[in-house]
Amino acid sequence: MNGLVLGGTYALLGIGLTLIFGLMNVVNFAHGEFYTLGAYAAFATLAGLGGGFVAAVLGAIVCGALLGGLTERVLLRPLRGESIDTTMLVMIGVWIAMQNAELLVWGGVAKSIPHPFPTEPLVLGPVAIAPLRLFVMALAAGLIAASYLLIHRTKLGRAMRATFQDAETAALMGVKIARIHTVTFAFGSGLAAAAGALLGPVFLAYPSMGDLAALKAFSVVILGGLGNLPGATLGGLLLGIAEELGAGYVSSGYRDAVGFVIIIVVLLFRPSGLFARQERIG
Amino acid sequence: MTLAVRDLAVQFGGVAALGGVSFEVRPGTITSVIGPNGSGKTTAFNAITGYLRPTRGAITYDGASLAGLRPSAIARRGVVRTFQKTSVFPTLSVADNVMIGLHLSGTAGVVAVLLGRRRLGEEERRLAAEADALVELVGLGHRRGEVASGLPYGEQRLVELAVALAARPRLLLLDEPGAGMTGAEKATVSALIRTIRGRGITVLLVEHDMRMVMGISDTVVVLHHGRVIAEGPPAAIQAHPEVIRAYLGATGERA
Amino acid sequence: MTRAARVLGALLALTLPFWLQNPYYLHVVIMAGIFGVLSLSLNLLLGYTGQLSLGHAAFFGIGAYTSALLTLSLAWPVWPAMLAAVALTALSGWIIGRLALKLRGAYFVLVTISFAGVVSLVSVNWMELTNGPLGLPGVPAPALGPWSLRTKTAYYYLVLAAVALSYLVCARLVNSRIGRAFLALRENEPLAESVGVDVTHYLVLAAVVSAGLAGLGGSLYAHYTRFVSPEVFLFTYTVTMVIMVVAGGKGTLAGPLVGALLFTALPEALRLATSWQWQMLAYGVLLLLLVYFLPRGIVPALRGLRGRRAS
Amino acid sequence: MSAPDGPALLTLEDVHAAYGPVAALAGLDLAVRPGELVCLIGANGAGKSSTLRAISGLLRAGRGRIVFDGREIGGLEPAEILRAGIAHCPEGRRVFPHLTVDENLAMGAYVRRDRRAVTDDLERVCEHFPILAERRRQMAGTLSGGEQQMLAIARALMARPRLMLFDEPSLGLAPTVVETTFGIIADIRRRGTTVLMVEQNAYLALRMADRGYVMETGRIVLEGPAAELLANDHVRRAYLGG
Amino acid sequence: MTKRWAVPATLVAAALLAASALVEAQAPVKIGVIQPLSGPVAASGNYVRMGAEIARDWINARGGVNGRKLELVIEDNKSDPKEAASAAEKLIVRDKVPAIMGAWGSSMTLAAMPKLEEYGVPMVVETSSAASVTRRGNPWIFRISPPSEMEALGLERHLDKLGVKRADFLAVNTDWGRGAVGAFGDMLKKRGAAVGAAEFMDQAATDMNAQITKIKATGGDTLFLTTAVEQITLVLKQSQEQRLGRKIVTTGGSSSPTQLIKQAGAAAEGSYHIVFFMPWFPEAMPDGRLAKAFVDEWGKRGHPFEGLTEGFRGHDGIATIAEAVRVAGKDEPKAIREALWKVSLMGVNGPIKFEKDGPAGKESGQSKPSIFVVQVKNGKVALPW
Repeated sequence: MNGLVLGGTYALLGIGLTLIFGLMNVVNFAHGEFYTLGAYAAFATLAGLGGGFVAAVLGAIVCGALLGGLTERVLLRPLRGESIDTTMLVMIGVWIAMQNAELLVWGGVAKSIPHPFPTEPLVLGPVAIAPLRLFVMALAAGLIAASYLLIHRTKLGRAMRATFQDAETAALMGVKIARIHTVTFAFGSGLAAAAGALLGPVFLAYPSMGDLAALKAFSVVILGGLGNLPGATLGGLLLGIAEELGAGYVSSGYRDAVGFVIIIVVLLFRPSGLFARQERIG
Repeated sequence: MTLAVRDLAVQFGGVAALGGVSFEVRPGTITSVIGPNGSGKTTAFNAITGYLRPTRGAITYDGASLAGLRPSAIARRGVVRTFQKTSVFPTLSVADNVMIGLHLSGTAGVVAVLLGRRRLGEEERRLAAEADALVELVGLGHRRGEVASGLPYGEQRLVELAVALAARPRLLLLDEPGAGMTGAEKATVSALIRTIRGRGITVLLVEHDMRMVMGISDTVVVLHHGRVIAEGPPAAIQAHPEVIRAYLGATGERA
Repeated sequence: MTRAARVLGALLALTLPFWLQNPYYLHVVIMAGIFGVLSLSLNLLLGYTGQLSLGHAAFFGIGAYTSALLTLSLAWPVWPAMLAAVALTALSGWIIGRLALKLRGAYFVLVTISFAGVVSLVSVNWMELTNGPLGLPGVPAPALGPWSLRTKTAYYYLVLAAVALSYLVCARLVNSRIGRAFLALRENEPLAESVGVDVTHYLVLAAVVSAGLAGLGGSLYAHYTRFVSPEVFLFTYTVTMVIMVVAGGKGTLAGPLVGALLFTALPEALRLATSWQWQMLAYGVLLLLLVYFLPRGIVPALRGLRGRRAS
Repeated sequence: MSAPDGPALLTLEDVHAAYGPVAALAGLDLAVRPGELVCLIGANGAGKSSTLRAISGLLRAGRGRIVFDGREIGGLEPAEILRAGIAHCPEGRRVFPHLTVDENLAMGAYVRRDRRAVTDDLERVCEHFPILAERRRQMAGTLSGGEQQMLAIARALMARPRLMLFDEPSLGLAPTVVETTFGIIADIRRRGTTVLMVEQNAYLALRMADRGYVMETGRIVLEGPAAELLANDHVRRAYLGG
Repeated sequence: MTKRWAVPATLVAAALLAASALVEAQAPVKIGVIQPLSGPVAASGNYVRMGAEIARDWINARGGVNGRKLELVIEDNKSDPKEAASAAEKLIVRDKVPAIMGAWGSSMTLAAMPKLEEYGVPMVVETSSAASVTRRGNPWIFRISPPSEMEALGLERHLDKLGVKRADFLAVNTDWGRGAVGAFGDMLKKRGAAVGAAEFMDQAATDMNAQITKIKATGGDTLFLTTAVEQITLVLKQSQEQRLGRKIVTTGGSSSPTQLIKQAGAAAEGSYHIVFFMPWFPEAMPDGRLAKAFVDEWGKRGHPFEGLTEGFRGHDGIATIAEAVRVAGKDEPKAIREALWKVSLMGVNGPIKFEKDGPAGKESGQSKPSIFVVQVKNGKVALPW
């Protein structure tokens, strides 16, 4: 059950990253920082402005998307066409700068994000779950569904998919590729921020919280296959559950090894991801 | 018999790119494969040189099967190719491009390199001289030190040819060597191909320019929709009704 | 570089301890040297074969732990332990190479990250072997006959020799037929294969040498700081190496050394220049600016500048 | 079929373009008059596709002028050129494989704002291409080569262009499908859309075109009425296998 | 220079020398501080820094040490041992500090220690709990924080009141967590209590449900919890969600019950905490007036109340070094080390006086701090008995 709560947020992180990674071929090391940003934005909304939880998540998404879009527009767009290492280095720079800026603004003390739910767990037969976690799960599911709708049912989503499949032809259709890149980056960052806003109240918000989250996101992307949305969703859930089981049955110290081992095994034996269609050779 | 292709078939997904092709290349000849774009010529090249695994069929060279070998292993047996899309080592100089082509001529191993053995220097000098000769052969002596990707299209194709020749092929597969060249450049390439054959290298050629094909080939193989529809000397091919139909199209035939 | 500049540089390197009276600066230079070895090692893979390994901290850490464990638990002398560290990391490089080098680009990157992650977790959790998070204190300093190389000056020369050796290994490889094969794989893999370059063989070779050098760096680090803990596997070490290589200029021999010197000195300079709150932030921003203005690195940019002036 | 007279709809004057340092177009001159069907032939690598890419804005022209309908379009973004009325049906069809047929068609109308008219056009196009009408919810990647070609053409039509660029419409298609495709192109032209076509099957192309251009290494080496080119010795030898 | 000018020049030079000597006397006494100010444990490091600054300001307000002002040179070790060593090197060699306080975590302290020996500069260790810090034979180490064994002994006298029959452990997987599990386990076994599961968690882990599930299965009555306050919050919350139903005792003194009440809410109810400072009841501390003054000053500066349980160490560490400088009469490393053996002062925690620990001839100093237990009752921190 906890696996599902984690898995849902992993999926959000993964969807965001897989879009950015798949479309722009940018190894986005700063992805975790947008997650952190989301958690702090939620903290600011809930503790500072006294808004509701849903408002906090929305606020986080807006913050993440704005800063993500800005990052792409200002830092990545001029470097288009440079090698993957160069853009990666830029994202490393963003990662370091953002994390330390967060430290500067919020201090190193972990913030507990207040939430309006009772802490007493709900007991449904053999399963006990905190209402907050239930709510987080529902909201994550809702956001995943919303992402699907955006990607599959809107003109913008169609243009994103078209660009993903064949950027040049999409340009021929009049799609402004640079703008799609900005929007995709903003969208992916917004989702990461949403994940942060959702998990923040379950756990805590602190400046280095994004590092582990970024790693999980990468695992999810690999598990699902690059640019594969359903893959990222399933991959996220699977990773959440696998970690829960791995920690329960193997050793809690190796909990985070589960993700790594999954990456290695999947890449060595099924490089296109667990759920990817077999790609055409040649 | 140098190269023998038997019932070669390649499928991409559900689409058959090659549907059972057989042909042979005799030693010391220039054999051309022609056919409209998309008829499977490059696919055949890729299958022969190990870049893709055929769905079925046999490829033998000098009596030994090439099936399942990596491209580098096939090159080591003397079967070397060029690519349809210009393919050089882009940021390296022309001379360095050719030096890489000479890879198999070098013998230096890790230990020798790390210890800096004296004979290495000699080998390097020998290879450099060989590279120079090849650069001259394709007529790029004046471009020796320039970065390959900065050369005009036609000259890049010549670099490619020099790189392939450096690998000391016994069978050279050329994929559209004349593409994108001016008439004069094409004539140079044609002459070069003849020179190459003169050195005892068998040539298998894919080319669109009919003048070039008809001018230098000993044998022409015509592919259409993944099948061989004709094979023979140029004159016979030009008169072949099915070839004319394939080239001029069904509409043309009826008109 | 002209011959005179080279001789001058070598002279400066050889006499540096006499100029730098302050051992703190010497310490910075020694760390730069250790990272120079690491950057040269990473550059072999990243700059010459075009394969980005983000698991390089694993080789660094394995080298450090091998050296520390052999000298502490089995009481080996330092020099054989150092050799063993190089050998063991080279072996792990071979294994990773065999397994992972059929993957390319982002996929290879992620496998190497994961490999480093697993090794790091093992170092924390395998208490019996590694003493877990407590680390291994008291790693001995190397000795040359009766003389212990404990002093900074002595260790400086040891590191300098290691840098020179690594540089020599890289230079010889790169300027040979083997280096050309590396380059060929980076530039155009199908074409390289078509002229007989065996992809697997050369990529694995690059991985082995690169890992071995990283192991050397790890061993040097262990005997210098004389304390090894699981933090050596931190991802930040890999990130630091990547920054040094890419910012210095990947695919050049001098680039990684320039990068190592600059990015070891930079955090220390920031320590002096500004209060701790701003140090890392400034570091991130400076890195961004550097990449933004010199996306191909410092050494290629300098070369371009000189080329333009010459023409 | 005779070429209508009048001022040119599209003119290229001394156009140069390059991929990095490699020149693709080296002083190209070309004109297409309204209502014409012009074909551009030449060997692989001669720069035919680059010409179309320069017109539709995918390849930035370094020098020279590209004028469409009296307006300089060189240097504009592809989206603006499309809005000006030039649609480009690319080589190898390039349908979006993981988009449905409907979505592919919708992409064709991406720059259009008139939603109602787009819906109407969608219906009209489907009437025109009954094969597509049957497969509207199917992923484009699962269509056969011929069906993909129909889709690519239909998609380009969704932009309501005044000039259509076709790049190798016969590439890799079975002869009967080539015939159908060319029939459709002729039909498009009959309905008043001007066509500039690049085609390797020079014979077929010249037979249906009004005028033709022959390209070599980035410039025009020969031009004239299609019938004349068909009879030209140089053309016959180089491109017609005769 | 002609002869005519020689005399005045000499005079001027002498005057300059004298002036500089005067300035020298007025130059501040520098004390190096190495703390984790960024990275995962940045919060704690910053609290210690704040405490250290209070000590500095108080001492300077009283006229400094030996008539000279105290100056802190603060370095960030980024929660990384390598950085701790680098910072020590920089402080000693560049800033020429005669003494250091640091470096919070044991792995950071251990990494910095060889530098102290190399250059001969004493360090007062304010937080690190690993036994090895004072057992390594480094004569430049003086520790005012309790190692885990000492802490366990401190709890021993409360054991009956706590009523521990069967205990489980959940600790952060660091030297500190591992050390605490060993020390408290030994103490409990000695006192005849059973020890069940010992589970560890990664420093950055946020989800401890798996560990809690395992612990739930052992059927013990008490859970000893050793980690930073962030993780304690999470464990408390998750234990409540899983209805663990144990007495929870946190060790290490970093737990800051106030923060726990704020962040974990009802989940913190009933939990016990070993602390070395009770800012809720300063009057109950050995020096009630000093403790009260410290709490007030802390509040006046707007520092968060929950930081006090860490921050006091910064004060005590700096106060100890300042006292040593006073006793030594000069700010020279060797003299300060000798003086550290002689100091006896009252800190916020209680009396500070060093005893010898470690191998003979190369002993480190270890003070024996006061240890307290508090409990969360009705959403407030209270004395349990």
